[in-house]
Amino acid sequence: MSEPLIYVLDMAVFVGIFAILAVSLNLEYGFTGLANFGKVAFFMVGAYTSSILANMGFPYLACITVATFAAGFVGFVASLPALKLQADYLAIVTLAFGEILRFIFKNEEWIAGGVQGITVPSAITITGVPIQTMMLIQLTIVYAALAICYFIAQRVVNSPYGRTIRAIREDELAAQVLGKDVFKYKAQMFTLGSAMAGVSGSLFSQYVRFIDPYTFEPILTFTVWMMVILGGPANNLGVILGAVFVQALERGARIAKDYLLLPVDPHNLRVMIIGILIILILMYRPQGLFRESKVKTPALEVASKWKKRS
Amino acid sequence: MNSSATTKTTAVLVALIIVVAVVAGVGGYFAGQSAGYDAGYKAGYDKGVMAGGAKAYEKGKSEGYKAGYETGYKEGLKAGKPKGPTLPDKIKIGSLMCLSGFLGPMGQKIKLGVELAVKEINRKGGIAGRPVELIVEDTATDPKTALEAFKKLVEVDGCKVVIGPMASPEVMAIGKYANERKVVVISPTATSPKITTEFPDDYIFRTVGSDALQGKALADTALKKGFTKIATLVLNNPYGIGIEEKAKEVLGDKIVLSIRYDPTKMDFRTELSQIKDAGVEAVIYVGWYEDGQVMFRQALEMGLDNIQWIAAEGVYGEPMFKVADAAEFMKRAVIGTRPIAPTGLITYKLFAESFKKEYGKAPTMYQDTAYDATMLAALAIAYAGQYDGAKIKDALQYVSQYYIGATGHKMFDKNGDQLTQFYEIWKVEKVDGKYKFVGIGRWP
Amino acid sequence: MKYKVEVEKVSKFFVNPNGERLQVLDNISFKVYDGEFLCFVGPSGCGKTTLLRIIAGLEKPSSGRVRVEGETPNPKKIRIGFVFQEEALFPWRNVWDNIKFGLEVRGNYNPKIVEDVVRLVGLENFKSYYPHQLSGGMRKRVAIARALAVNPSIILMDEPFGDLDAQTRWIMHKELYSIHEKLKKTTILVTHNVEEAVYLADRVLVLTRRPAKVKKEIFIGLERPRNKLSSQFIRFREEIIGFLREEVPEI
Amino acid sequence: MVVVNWLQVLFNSAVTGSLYLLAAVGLTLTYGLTRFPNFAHAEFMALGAYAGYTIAEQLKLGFPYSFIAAFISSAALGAASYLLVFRPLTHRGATIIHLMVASIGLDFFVRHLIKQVWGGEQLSFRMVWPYFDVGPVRITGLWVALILSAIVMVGVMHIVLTRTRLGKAIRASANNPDLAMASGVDVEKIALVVWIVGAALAGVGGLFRAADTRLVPLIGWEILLPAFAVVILGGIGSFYGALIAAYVIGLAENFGVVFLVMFKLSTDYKFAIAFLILILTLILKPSGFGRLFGEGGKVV
Repeated sequence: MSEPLIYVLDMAVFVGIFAILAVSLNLEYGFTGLANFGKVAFFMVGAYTSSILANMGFPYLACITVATFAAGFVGFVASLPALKLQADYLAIVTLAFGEILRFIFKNEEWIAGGVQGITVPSAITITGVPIQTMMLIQLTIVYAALAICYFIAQRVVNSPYGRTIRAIREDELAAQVLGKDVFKYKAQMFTLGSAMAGVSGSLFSQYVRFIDPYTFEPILTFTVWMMVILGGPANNLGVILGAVFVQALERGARIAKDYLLLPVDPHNLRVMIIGILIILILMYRPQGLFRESKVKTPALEVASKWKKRS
Repeated sequence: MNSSATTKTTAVLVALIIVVAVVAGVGGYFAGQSAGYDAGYKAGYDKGVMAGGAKAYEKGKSEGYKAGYETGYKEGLKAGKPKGPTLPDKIKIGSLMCLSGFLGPMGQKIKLGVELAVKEINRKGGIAGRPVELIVEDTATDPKTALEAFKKLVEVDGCKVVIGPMASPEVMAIGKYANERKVVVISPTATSPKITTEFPDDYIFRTVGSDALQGKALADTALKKGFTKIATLVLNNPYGIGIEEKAKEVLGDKIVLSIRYDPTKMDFRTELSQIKDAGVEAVIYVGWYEDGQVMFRQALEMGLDNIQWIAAEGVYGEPMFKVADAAEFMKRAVIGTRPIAPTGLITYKLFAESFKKEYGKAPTMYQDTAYDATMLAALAIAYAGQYDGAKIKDALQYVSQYYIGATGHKMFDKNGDQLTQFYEIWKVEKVDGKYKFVGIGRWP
Repeated sequence: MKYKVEVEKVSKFFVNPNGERLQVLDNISFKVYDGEFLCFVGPSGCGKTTLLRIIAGLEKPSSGRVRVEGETPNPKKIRIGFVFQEEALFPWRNVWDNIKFGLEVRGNYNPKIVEDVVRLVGLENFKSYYPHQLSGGMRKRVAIARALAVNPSIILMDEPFGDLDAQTRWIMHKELYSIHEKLKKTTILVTHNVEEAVYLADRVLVLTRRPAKVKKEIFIGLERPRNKLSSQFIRFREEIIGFLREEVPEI
Repeated sequence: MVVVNWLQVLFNSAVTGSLYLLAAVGLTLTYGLTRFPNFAHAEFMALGAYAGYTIAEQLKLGFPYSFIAAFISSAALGAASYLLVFRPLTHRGATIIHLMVASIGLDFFVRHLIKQVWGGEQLSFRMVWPYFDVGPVRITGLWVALILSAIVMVGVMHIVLTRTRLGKAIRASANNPDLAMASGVDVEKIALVVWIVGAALAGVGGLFRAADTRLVPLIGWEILLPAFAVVILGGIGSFYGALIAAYVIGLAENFGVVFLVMFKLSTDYKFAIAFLILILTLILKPSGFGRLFGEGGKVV
């Protein structure tokens, strides 16, 4: 029998996985102003690391932990040369970096099956449980991870540290003059963002249970960018809603096409709408559908004073 | 007696015999088909040979066969007797196709094969009187999207049978979920041997042979021709690599140069120069129309038509002739293999006619396997008598033993793979200014 | 006395990466006399450069208005000599060709004009050199010559000597002083080097932190050429630094 | 032992390089002028290719006409992109990142519009080009046409850039828009001209790519990153830098294939060669050839 509920749960899982990516990109772009166009690379590192370990028989917690650190490490290493570059160069370099990494996973069969992809054994197998229950377990794991990432992101951006990275975003030179080691802050945010992408990748591989290089094309990065731009950069809740919106639009188009007769292919239409929407939002409401969240800390007063003075 | 009279008599005879012979379910289909064949044969033989016209005999045979085939389907589909819970009023069949992304161009074509089958089924009155509704979803040539689309078909639309997905990685991605949710998946194109090892004995079927077989067919063809210095030139994807690995296994150190290429790169000049300079006698080539057209044209331009090319089925089909240079190159230098039915191809001819009538053009690669997959699904539903994944799966195993489709016998082994797969060895000829494919042998 | 430049209630907003409006200039008004040498000093990143670009017509103010010789500034119509902070020469053009570019664009190239400015900045022997063959100080001379060649109504300089070593900067200060004495062009110079401002300017405007306002106006009533070591000079310098320190305590 | 016909590889490199040059010229000029990498440039190529296809194959008017169609349609798209999307965004104070993201949005829109109009199926030109041997080198008419087009384009651009006031203004604006503006150049007008010319050349490049291979909606996107590699290596905004870089990358890719095959690696890595050059240039020498050769006083 059909179970629309499962489909909704499935969507919720994907929203969760993408929301983590969106939050991580938000840390990099929204708060620190880094144009990472290679987000998918770190997602991919997380997914592959986790899958390889799972195939070697490691428990899931170990997989996701190592995946997180692996993606964070790759992010850190990549950030060392990349972050010295200006925004447009950084974008192109990260995009090319993601593609090179994908080529390696694609062509080196010994790593993880090359073009054949790699299946991922399920970490949690409970026999005799209905699929709905399994879905709920998956959902719980994903949303627990999202909650942790969200919590970390909120803590980071609402701390004095977060104030500094926003200052870097606003005016790198001024921050530098104030004695902040801009590069160090950027590298830390990039590493943190990459590690979160690794978490997301690990969850993804465990949920889909099969990954191959074709999953990690640059389009995935741009999907996450759309979530951030639509949701409102520098607003963690906003970008999560952005993730909901983009996923809902994608699945909505799939279902709508069975009921509507359009002269246009709904898939084309969906992407065209997103394209136009991005341009319109950047033109008329560049703060996104949701504004930048205000700093919320005990040091709020100090911060707002500082803001006013600057 | 003239031949048209013979034909008429035959048809009447066939119809009579079928009405008598039809039993329920697939029995009806099978009986109808064989009865038609017998009737045609008999009538043709009796009347035609007696009248001394071998032509009339041939015609009678084919007419009779056609009539039997038609009626067999009709009866087979109609006779699905509801057992236990009845079939729903509308039977939904899902289909996952790569309508966009890398395989998008191919998916757009293959979809037509599925749609043709559904149209025919509905024209014949649907499955046990119930119309079939086809729901096609785009997978964007991406495993993640395929899984998402598959879930939509299963959970929102409630499909228990899904035709597709096309690419092997997509099948790999949805396999586990299909088994969990007991949904029958019949892929018309996924050829990776990994599917067999990953999903044995379950809900994953395919109407196309595994690459392992064709790799062997290609390698044997090269051996038979006595080549000792061979290059492989394959798509860098599961299809190309699956065949390449098998061919390497068979040919060993006779392979002196191996090139895997990215089909989106499309600038193959230097790869081809390499092959030219390596001085090989033959090239084992695995590609699709999309890159094959370009590859063959550039190969002709580079003057590689003086060595033997042995190609897999990916480049078998009329679209290859759209590019004049590619067609000319194929005529000069290419032979190849492709999966065929072991007993001749009148069913294919019938399929091709129907296809041409519907779309105004000749069918191309995998549209036939897609058609067969859909027909098999419909017959299995009819035979199962209820819309239930597990029942349909068992029914599918059973009906496949009797089904002769556009691509011949489609018997599944216990893994859901083709039990027997024969390959035709083809070449290209130019007749009256038109290129066409000609069979020159068979494997095994 | 005639005003060469009038800046009235100019404010400027930018949109930051998140679409938030970022105010850099807050209601700035001042006037510049013909032939005056005016300096802006202010904390880094306070918007000095933006202000200069608005006066040059390279950017538009969000509100308020600017008049140069009574007209809205537009580099196509009003000739403006702009000396950029970073090195701004076309690398494929030699000294001569770089200097003549502005004239070429306006279609009134005259070798004599170029010859004059080349002599003025002392580059007679380097006419056919390419920028990469010149020292930093000489490149600045080319940039100044290029700005002067179009016979501009005003000269705008954006921290022109920031990237020079102390000694070369010294020399350039003297050069600039003598050029100004000779031509009496209205000049606006942006700097964060207080000494530079006191040495060159008739008047110094101290700007606040972002969003920038005019904090203080100081007339430098010293005789020229000025002695950087005289006690009055140092007093002016310390006074301005004192104002700046109020803005940026870290100084 | 692998035997290599190096002359052929050299010639192949010239073909690849010429294609990359056509694709990258507009990209580098618009990048220099409007100061952001325009990802929608991919669709300038795609639209030119599809427009050319319609003229040559559906209306059967022949290749020269499709050449013109590609030129005009892409030019129109370039003008529209600049006037309707990027200029308004710039006026509203959009950042580089905003402009990049907007260009991706535009890219998505145009690509799917193309897909809607012409369908996703692969299309191919039916033209047959003559081929012949010159010594050990195999040459075809199309490749000659491609290389000739690139040479003619370079010649015309060179004369325009060095002899005309417009050209000098273009070159100056692409190198340093602020300086050009302060010198009295109407940079916005120049920008419009550059967007039109750059897009038109990309359209011609796309047409050649389509005629040489085949047509799919992704045709432009496939060579966008190599084109970026050309732009970066050549120095942003530098026509002459791009000229050198295009052939350098053409050489690197084609010779790279030879070595990849020798070392039994997938020729898939061919793309990675261009990307690697791109990354190394940005990290080691962000000004690219523009500065490298600019120090000789000639290039940029």
